[in-house]
Amino acid sequence: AAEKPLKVAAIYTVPVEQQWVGRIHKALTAAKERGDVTYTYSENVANTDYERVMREYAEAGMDLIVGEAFAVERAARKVAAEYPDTAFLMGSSFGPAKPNFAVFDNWIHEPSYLTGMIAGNATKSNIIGMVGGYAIPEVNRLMNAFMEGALEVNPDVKFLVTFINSWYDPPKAKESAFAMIDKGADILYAERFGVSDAAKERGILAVGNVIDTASDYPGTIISSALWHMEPTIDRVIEDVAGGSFEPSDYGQYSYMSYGGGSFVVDEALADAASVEAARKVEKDILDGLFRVNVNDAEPKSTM
Amino acid sequence: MSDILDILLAANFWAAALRIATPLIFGVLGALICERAGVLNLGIEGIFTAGAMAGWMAAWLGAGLWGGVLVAALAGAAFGLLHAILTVPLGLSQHVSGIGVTLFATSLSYYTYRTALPDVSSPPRIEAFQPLDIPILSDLPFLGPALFQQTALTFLALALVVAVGFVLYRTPLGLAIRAVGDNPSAVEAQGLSVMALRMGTVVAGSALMALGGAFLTMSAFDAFFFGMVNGRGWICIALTVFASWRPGKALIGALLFGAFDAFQVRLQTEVGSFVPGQIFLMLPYILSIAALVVVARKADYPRALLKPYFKGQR
Amino acid sequence: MIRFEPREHVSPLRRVAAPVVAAVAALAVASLAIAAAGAPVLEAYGLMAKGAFGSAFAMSELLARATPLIFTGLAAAVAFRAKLWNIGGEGQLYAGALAAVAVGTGALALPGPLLIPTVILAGALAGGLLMLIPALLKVRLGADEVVTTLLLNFVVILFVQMMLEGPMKDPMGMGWPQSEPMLDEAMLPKLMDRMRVHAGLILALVAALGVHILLKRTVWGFETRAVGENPEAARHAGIPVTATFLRVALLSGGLAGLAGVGEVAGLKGYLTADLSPGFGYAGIVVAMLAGLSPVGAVVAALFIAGVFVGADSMSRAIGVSNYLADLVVATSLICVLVSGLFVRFKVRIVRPGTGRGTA
Amino acid sequence: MTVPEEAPPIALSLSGITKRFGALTANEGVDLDLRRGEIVALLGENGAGKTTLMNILFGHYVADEGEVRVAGPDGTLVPLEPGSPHAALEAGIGMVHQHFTLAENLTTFENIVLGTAPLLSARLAARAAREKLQELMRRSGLVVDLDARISRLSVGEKQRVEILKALYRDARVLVLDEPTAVLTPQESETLFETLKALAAQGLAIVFISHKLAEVLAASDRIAVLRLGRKVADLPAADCDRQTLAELMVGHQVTMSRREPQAAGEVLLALSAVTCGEGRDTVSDIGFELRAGEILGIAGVSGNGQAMLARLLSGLERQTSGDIRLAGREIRAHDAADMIRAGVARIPEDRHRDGVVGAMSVAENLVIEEIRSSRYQRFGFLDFRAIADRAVEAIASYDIRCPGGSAVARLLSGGNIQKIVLARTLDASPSVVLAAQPSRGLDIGATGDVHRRLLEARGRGAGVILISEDLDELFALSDRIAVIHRGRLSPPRPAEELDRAAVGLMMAGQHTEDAAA
Ligand SMILES: Nc1ncnc2c1ncn2[C@@H]1O[C@H](COP(=O)(O)OP(=O)(O)OP(=O)(O)O)[C@@H](O)[C@H]1O
Ligand SMILES: Nc1ncnc2c1ncn2[C@@H]1O[C@H](COP(=O)(O)OP(=O)(O)OP(=O)(O)O)[C@@H](O)[C@H]1O
Ligand SMILES: [Mg+2]
Ligand SMILES: [Mg+2]
Repeated sequence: AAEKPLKVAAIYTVPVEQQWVGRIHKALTAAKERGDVTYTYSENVANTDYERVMREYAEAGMDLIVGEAFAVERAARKVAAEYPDTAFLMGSSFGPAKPNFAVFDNWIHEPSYLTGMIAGNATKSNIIGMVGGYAIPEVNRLMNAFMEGALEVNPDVKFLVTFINSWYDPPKAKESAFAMIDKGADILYAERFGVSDAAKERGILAVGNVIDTASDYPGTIISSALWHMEPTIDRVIEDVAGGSFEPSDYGQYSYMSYGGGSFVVDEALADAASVEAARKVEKDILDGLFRVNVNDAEPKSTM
Repeated sequence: MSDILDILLAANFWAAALRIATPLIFGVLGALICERAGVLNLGIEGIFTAGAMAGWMAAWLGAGLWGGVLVAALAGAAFGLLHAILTVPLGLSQHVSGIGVTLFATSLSYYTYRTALPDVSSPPRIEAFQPLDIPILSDLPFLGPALFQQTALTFLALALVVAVGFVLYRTPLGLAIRAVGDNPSAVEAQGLSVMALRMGTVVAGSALMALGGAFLTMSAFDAFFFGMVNGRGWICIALTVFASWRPGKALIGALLFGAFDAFQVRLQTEVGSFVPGQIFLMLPYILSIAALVVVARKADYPRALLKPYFKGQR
Repeated sequence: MIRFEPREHVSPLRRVAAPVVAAVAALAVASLAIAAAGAPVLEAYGLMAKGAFGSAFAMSELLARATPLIFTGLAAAVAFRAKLWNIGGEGQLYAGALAAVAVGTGALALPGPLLIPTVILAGALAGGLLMLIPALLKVRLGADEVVTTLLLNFVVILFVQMMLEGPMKDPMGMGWPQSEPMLDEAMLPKLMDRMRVHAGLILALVAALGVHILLKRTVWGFETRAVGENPEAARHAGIPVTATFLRVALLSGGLAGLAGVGEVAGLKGYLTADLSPGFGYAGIVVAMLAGLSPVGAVVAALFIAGVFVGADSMSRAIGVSNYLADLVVATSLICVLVSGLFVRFKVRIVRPGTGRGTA
Repeated sequence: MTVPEEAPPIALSLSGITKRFGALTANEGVDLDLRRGEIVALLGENGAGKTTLMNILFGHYVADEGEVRVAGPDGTLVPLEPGSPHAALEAGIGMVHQHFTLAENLTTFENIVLGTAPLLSARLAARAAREKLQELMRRSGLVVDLDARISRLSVGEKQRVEILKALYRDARVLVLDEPTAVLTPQESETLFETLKALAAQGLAIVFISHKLAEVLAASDRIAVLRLGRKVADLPAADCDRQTLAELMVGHQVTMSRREPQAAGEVLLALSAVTCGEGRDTVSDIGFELRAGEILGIAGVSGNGQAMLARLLSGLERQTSGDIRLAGREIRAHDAADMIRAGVARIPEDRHRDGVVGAMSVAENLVIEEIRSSRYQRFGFLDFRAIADRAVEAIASYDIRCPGGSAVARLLSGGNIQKIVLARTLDASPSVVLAAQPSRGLDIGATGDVHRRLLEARGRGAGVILISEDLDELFALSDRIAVIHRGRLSPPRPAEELDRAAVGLMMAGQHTEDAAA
């Protein structure tokens, strides 16, 4: 632990239960418990209020402000520029900006591809259902990687894609999932809360995303693509504390090679051959021999 | 075309429609009796949230599922009482009091949840209501599969439609509620208390609304999320008018809405690639407006709706 | 038994004292919530005041937040005067924002001085025309406007999402559903350097004054009040009831549309589907707190904005959940509503059986 | 007359009742006793405090001073709990309010049994209740359709339901506040017969009315209120119209007389006009209205006169037929057109159609002309002109109110009617349409209305007077036509008709037979 903990604040536009934000929250909470940082946060901050909250934290003398600039890019960058002594690490689809605006994102398309391979092999009906929140790049790219992985091992597989237009409507996500099961899907890609519940209730399999929910749905989650924010957070804390912080793209720390993304598979549910195939590709990725495509286009149903 | 027919003819589709309709049935019944007594309750969206949170929280703390349902109803009743006090004896604007109650109930629920559970990164789960397998009903063709996927709360909602209908049309209490929403002085002149009737009805109606919220966290799902009510309360307000303040029509309206929604979800996977998804999401709302326009002519408003009543005031 | 008797005279002292008592009561209620979270109560209130008025920045934030509330408050006040229950401010706000963005991102090649008025006009027109739909459904087909305006909110927001993912999507937005940024010449000027408060505030104040004059001093306002209070008598007296409803609808929707214009052209510069945290609904509260008075709406909007901004800032400073801010706004609202009643009425508690009232 | 041993026991006693509304004292030290089997009439000007007194009796209001006592089952007088209609009902007091207290969305039966069974009982005891009601209807002669929705009933039927409500609860005291204001003469007669029969069975009855004829005919005793105080309490046999009128207003009352006058050219002509469908419509009617005449239209309400008034007010359009105003054809007209064409319209329901209650007296005085250059410039109101107009009208029409800025809703019915008169008649209209213009008004106010209508006639206006009150019709009209089931008889000079003939025509007898 550092002798004087870094003052860190986070600003989330959704509650911390949301998977994406939950990972940042978890990493920062861990850093706080280690004594490296003091950590406060504001959740569910409306876009209109985002700029004010940023300024308030900056005025309060934070060393590092973590957040998501996705819908407030302009304002966030402007505020950052006005507080050059504070480091900003913001989730963003754009690049970093001088003097102090670093960016990150959940680049877990690699493990998503691997889960796609598992799912492609595991489906018997050759129909996979995918329920997403909104069709934004962060979601699209993971879905596309997953679909590519599945098609790689099983060209006959078809996808059903639905967006529920909400980050938070588990009952609705569950209904969408039921609809897909009724249409023949036997594996669900669980981008939202609620999808795995439908899978569990109907006794089919689901693929996890971002967080590990296997213990909540025993016998349901065949494989998951996990995001770990710790490498990113630990890195930025180190940079800021050490005075070496640069406005750079921290996105790479979400890659598997940095431990920011990981692939897990339930070997009791998946057959050995497909696990082996996925593990092989995983190794190629880690060795830099295989690159998963990044495709931000909105995925569409293929049946 | 045949795809669409396939969708509509599947028992699973109707099961989904009924499931989606369940919270709306609770909500619309609650809104309906409040309005029958002359009080518009726009607190519904917040009361849904409070019911969802309180019911779930109670169950999570070990009160059991039915204990949770009871707690949800009590929470709804408490916020209903607040709305009732503001609008009945105090005679404040029903619109503004309702929106105030929504704001209050929502923020209090969120604040309580977060203060009680500051460090969750994944919402805690409870063991939710499971679909019932009812011996004879479940074996019926078509109806069986549609019904046997439902939990006890859905059956409770259906029973409440009958119960509310019975109370409204077959009991002295229902008579008084219908009268007080039309002409409070008629009720007063017959020696009944307008205030007690209206307040009691608003409290009871709000308890029903809260059950709709409880359904979301204890049956449709097994955890509480911020924002998970997602406008369902407002839809109940619309459905109430659509239903011309009748419980039977309320059931039909809620089912239709559920069917639109279930259909929309299924259609999105069918034709989703050609048409923007939002078109389907808009469908239930637009069709509700259209339906309203069709029934509007015949709509028979509670004449005293929105009008505060002060004893002995001209 | 409790009885309310209207006061013949409302003393100025009572008028001033009531909101103060209400604010104190609201804070007392809120202190329970603060204490429940284990935070220091007294310190919290100092921080709350600081968060709302403690600095130029705080004031600017307060004013910036009050701006849309003034517009939506006026929108509700105008409509409610005619007993046209427009609950659709939220949707009209988005319609106004959408139109402002459609015009302001370069669709029209207008010189700067013309562009801003065009943006404003487009936003107002979009909001107004949107409100015309439920108004027409009401006067022509008898469809209840509470329901139609409420439902249209959902339709409009979905429509906005559709546009933002489709034709109006920013090609440079990395796939995010957001519009292209407005041209700099189309943006409302800022009122203070480095602060967010913008010329939309001036527009809102002018609008409030305009609506005040319109309602109080013109034939139009006279007719609006008459139709609102008694449409039968108004029609009998030769006032064009339908035309009045439609005019009111246009104006009300237009004002809500301006709230959207202010948010995109004054603050954000581009449109996303989560532009408004419920300003449309809050407008109803503003209008009713103000007793449907346009000038009162300005005060009420400032009050609500101040409570929110202050409480939000305070929740961060003392480290309790920031859901506290909405809670404080809600309790304040309820307390102010109740206190207003005590200004206008005497409360007598009548013990059954005695027939005598005690004040 | 007063033999103590024979006087029936007291059923109800009010003593020293005082009630204030702010600065206004509505009742002051009023004493009133009511005996079993007695019919007492309560008289007084509009605003004298009659309704207030009855509302105190029934528990709607709580008196500031004084006490209400009712005879218990054993005949001893016990104090009645103030402010509780429930207690009043329990004590056997039934009240028929000035404004109906019926839920329109319920049936007759439901309205009657409302509140009679414990709320939380599982079912309505419908069978027994119906039997009791059938018996009641037979005994009292008050027959109504128990399963009809109230909204479908005529006012007369509603009145019967109100009385049945009280009788169903075994009332021993029955209070009726202006029960005949909206009834036809026939209906009133029937009502009083019923009341007399009920009184004979021991019911104590107190009723309020402005119609002196029926008060004298129906009551045993007459109490008069003036400015909140009781100024007289006399056996009916000792009273006559003139004394009663003087007791009420405090000075002598003279009624205007219609002087003979030659009618001028045709101002308004209807031929074969049909309007509306269903109940209360007019079909194929025609008449001519001339300058300087009053054309009375008699009829039982609900026979189309409301529609005729709405048609001529510009609120409805004819489906067929011709309307000519000063020779010009009128077709797609609205209220504003009629005002511009010089038609003064006095609506039947002055509270609903006549004034915007929440607006001020001044605003209500100018509402019809608000767009004229007299009251606005470039769309901006001329407040000075509006205020001046109010001062002038308040003075010349003797509108009793605190001033032009007073809220119209708080005025008494008579004063509200004066606002309507002032705004319509001061514009020197060529045609005046007066629908039930004196309904609910006291003698003084009625006299004012009559005088104004006669003045308009004298000025050369043509007046259409729609009324159910035959006295009024015969006192004012030059010619009278009768409307029945939407059809209008040919108008005939009033001198050629008598009350009996018109009464029969109103009841649907053929015009020729009746006139013969
Ligand atoms: N009491 C009322 N409450 C609410 N809305 C009303 C009421 N009365 C009328 N309206 C609304 O006003 C509409 C217009 O009425 P109407 O067409 O009769 O007015 P008008 O004065 O003839 O207008 P215009 O001549 O300009 O068309 C009605 O269709 C109805 O929707
Ligand atoms: N609730 C009230 N608040 C204020 N003033 C009232 C109220 N009720 C009655 N008044 C006033 O008290 C006076 C007596 O009214 P009341 O209704 O008893 O008269 P009334 O004799 O019944 O007249 P009418 O013949 O017109 O029915 C009037 O001046 C009236 O304006
Ligand atoms: Mg009276
Ligand atoms: Mg018209």
